[in-house]
Amino acid sequence: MSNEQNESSGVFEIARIRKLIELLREFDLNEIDLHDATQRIRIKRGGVPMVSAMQAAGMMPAVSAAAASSSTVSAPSEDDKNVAFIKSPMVGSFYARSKPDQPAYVKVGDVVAPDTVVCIVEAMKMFNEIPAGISGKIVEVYVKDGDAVDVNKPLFKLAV
Amino acid sequence: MSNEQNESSGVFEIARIRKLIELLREFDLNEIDLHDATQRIRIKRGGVPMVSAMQAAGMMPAVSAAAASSSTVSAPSEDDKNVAFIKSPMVGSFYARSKPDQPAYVKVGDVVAPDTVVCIVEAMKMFNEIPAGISGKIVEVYVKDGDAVDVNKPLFKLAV
Amino acid sequence: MYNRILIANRGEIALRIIRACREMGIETVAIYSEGDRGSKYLEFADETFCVGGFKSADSYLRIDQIISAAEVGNVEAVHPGYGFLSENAHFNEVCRDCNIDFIGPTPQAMLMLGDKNQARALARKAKVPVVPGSDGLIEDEAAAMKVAHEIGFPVLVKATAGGGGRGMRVAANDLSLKTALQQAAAEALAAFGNAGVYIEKFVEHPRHVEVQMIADHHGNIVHLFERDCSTQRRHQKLIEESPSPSIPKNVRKSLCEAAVRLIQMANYTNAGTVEFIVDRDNNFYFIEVNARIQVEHPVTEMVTGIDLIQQQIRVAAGEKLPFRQKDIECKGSAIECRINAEDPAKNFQPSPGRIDSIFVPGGLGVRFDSHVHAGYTVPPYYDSMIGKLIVHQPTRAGAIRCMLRALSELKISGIKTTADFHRKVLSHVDFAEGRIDTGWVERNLMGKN
Amino acid sequence: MYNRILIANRGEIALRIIRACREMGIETVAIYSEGDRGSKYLEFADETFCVGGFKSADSYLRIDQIISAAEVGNVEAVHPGYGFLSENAHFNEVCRDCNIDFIGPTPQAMLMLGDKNQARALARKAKVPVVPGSDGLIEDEAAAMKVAHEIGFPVLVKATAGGGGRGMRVAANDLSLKTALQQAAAEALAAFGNAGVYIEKFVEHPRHVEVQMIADHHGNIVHLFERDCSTQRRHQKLIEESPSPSIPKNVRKSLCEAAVRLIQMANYTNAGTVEFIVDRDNNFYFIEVNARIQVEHPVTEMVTGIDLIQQQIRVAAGEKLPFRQKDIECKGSAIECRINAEDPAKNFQPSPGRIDSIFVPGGLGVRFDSHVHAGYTVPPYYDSMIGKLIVHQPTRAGAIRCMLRALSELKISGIKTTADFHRKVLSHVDFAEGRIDTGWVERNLMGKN
Repeated sequence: MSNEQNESSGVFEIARIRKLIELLREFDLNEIDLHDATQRIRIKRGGVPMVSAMQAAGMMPAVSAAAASSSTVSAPSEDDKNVAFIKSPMVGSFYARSKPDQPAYVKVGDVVAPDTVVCIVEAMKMFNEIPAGISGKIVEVYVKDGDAVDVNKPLFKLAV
Repeated sequence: MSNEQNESSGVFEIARIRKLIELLREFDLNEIDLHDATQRIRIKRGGVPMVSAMQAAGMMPAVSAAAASSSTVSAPSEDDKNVAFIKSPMVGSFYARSKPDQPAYVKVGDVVAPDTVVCIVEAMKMFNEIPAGISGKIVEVYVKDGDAVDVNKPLFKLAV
Repeated sequence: MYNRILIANRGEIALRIIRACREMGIETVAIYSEGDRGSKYLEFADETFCVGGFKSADSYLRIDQIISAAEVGNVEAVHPGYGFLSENAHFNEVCRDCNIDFIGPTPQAMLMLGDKNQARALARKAKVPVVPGSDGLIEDEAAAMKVAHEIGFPVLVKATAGGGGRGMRVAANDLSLKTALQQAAAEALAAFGNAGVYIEKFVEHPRHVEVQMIADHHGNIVHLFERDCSTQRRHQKLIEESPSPSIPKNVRKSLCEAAVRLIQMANYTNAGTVEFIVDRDNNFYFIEVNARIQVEHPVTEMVTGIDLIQQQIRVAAGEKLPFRQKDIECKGSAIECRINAEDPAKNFQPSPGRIDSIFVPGGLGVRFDSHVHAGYTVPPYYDSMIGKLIVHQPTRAGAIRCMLRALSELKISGIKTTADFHRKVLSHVDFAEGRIDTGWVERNLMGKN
Repeated sequence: MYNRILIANRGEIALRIIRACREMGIETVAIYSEGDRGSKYLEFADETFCVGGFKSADSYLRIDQIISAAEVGNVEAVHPGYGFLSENAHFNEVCRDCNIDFIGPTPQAMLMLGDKNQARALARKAKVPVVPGSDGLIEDEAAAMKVAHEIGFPVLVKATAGGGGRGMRVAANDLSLKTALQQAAAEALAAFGNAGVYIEKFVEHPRHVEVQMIADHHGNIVHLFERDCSTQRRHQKLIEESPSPSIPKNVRKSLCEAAVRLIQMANYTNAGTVEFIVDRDNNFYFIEVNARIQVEHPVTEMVTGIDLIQQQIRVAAGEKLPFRQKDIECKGSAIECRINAEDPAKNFQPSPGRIDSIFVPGGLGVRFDSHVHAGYTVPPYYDSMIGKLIVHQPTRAGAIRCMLRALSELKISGIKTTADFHRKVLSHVDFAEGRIDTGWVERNLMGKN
């Protein structure tokens, strides 16, 4: 035991810790936990276990705007700097168009500005026009007319 | 597992950790958790709960000799190749000497051979002479006359 | 009977209601905040909606979002649980306006009983003893003095809109009364936006005894006996039990009868609790009605064998109570300990965080109502209660021993809890002998951890 | 009363006994094998001794080590639980020779009832119906034929030392009887070191109904009503309940009375179970006595409110039973599901390993008796049962709904369990209508997972 202790006196060695963290990140791990009789290095990510993809989304800064009446836009994420999401600011029913006989406000390929209305969310008999809140190009629509949406539900994927 | 550890030079070796993580990835595991008596390497993906230190101890190779009638000798552990332990083969009361007025069978500093009687464990009114089961030099005695001992309780520490 | 219910709450009571619904074959819609997103108990609901951000004000108190979820989720009724919007008459009304049943009393009954002065007046009408005091709000200092001298010091200054001890002050003489009036009014204004205060006789060393009531829409009113909630810290209940260990049979009888009279007088329906304080001579005084299910309802369930949440739902759906008063028996003794994520060593400061490991007690007569598990993270945004440990045994002595055993098994690592603190209380001779009043914990255990 | 007891068992029953002792103020000494070293439940004992290696034969069956632990641990009594040494008359005797009480019947009663032929003879003496068959061992094939033709095919060939279906064969005619005799004898010799076999009438589609008995050393014998354990797979009980859903009142009455007569005739003391099979015409036949506490004892505890383990200890210590037959009530309906670490999809092969996460069901009327927790590793060396999920509700229909709800909450990851399999059984109309016999599972569910 004593030998071991003397050998690895370097739990505080930054270079190694950096390497470990890089591994954690590179392989998308939650935890690395190393110990011997007297020493321990433990590196964790993500306070909340049982994390679902949804939850991850929930942790994004955007949610602070959850109760706002304008759409919430997720900060461009680490892995893909050119993507953003338009999320529902409220619980309700999604509608892509103002009236059944009207065309959709936006479709894939359209370029939107922050004040472009992208859809309607109906809640308590009220039709709330949802602005994009960010500039970009619609690359994907996640919901269909009449779908139930809740707070921070991703509605559109944008290339920004 | 013990081989893996014997080859290694400490749990903090980055190269090995990377190999382990690659295995984790390759076989889509949730966790790799390696430990012996004193060391541990644990790598996780996804929320996974704890393993108690006691359970870790329960995994030690030495215990497989649990029910042997001669004393069990723990495999020298990787961190200190020069140490072995004489453990109790049975439940009972420990006695260092044959009779109260006799000297102890062995004391710190004594050199013992496998067949050297090192103590008595009394069980069901019977006095069982316990042989060392290994050659070495007594460096520590863990129990006193009359102490209750159970299976695989370390009695003596040996330098081998 | 309903096909689908929305649960406007979180944590253990949300899970409690989901359980009742599943056993009744009713689908559930759960709501959650960003702070509870991904919580395990939500998986037990049939549908879930995120209603907003981490703070209660942004989610569990957002009437608009919750009603939207009820409409989109296509439910027929809403169960409010306790806390949050459970005693919000406006929410109650909005639900009904949207043709969604509110599982609880009418908004009218809620409003009337929610106002302490109206409640007192009603109690008088129902011949239910109330603590002597000012009838209605105190206009000015002079009026306060007059009342205080009539009923005699010490007196209690209370906010008409108050609760949980906030906006409450004790005064032992003219001088302290002056300050008490100002402080209480200021605190009440800040906390409830209503500075109205009233005065009542301060009962020393009171016990807190409450009666569980349930009434249907067909005129049937039944009491399910009492709960003793005298073990409190700063007016927060820590331990509840049924039956009460300290009131004589005859007092118990008149206590329950008084509760029935009051509920009848109020045209109250669904489950509710009539709270009393009992002084050292076993005189009891009406305090207030909690117009909702309470945290401590399980102890009543254990001794009566009646599922209160299921009965709430049946009553709201218009069914008749399946039992009469004579059918209700109080069998054995039940105790509940509230397990809070708090650190008793640090004056009970909240201890949110990840539960690394938990061992859940089991065995005969043990019930643990909780939504937590190993790996669960207690969010810092809400109430610190993470579970309720309940035991039921033939005798009270047996219940105490069983609770001590169960508490010693409840090993939680990662956060601090009140489990060990409960062991101190339960192993104290005063608890064994039923000598606990609402000030006992402060007098005997505080600053001694 | 004892001050200190050794528990000669492991897992959930060891924990169950620790719980009873703690509530009685009795210290416990737990033993463990290397396979259970470090298990959480051992922390709840006052002292622990490792008695040997991973295999049962090297540890939990090592009488010498266990007695040494009892002596070094300075206990006054040993509780054997079920399985392992619980019905080992020799161990029973050795304990008493060492002046350590064995919490169970006398070695004499154990030996007599342990031998199926003596037990049958005793039953006859007590006017308890037995399955018609050979009185005593079969000498040779010719004798077997003679008996078979007297009682009529189909017949059952059983090992006198057998149990759990081992050393058991059905024969429909002379030819199959020949092979059955050879196979049963061979299997019995291998399994129990005793080739003795006997023959009895094969009752088709039998239900398994057993009566829980307890008797003190003062001549008081009380039955705690019956348990229906008809839901079996290969003679292994899966689900047990009380009361039985399928026997009429009068049959139930005579069944319980027959059990009392037998226990009296055997001078049996402490807890025991008299097992019967019931045919389609509600004729019941005595099968055997289990001279120990049983896995399924909790369902009886739920409906009677009596702690059987505590009563076992009191009786062993010489106390009188605190109740008479007339005091025993069977209230409501209780069901137990055995949760095994097995994979129903792979013909129930054992699924040992680490439990990564577990959600423990709770709520009104739910009891989970288990020693496992998130992070616990199910060892491969012992029985695969990791816990018992028990529910108690006013009605059987309510109990079934409650069990289905609780099973759906019991989420265990890391190993496979039988939880979902139980849901299939409990949601089947035959179970709801009490039409389960001991062959039902094989006929209806096997090969359908």
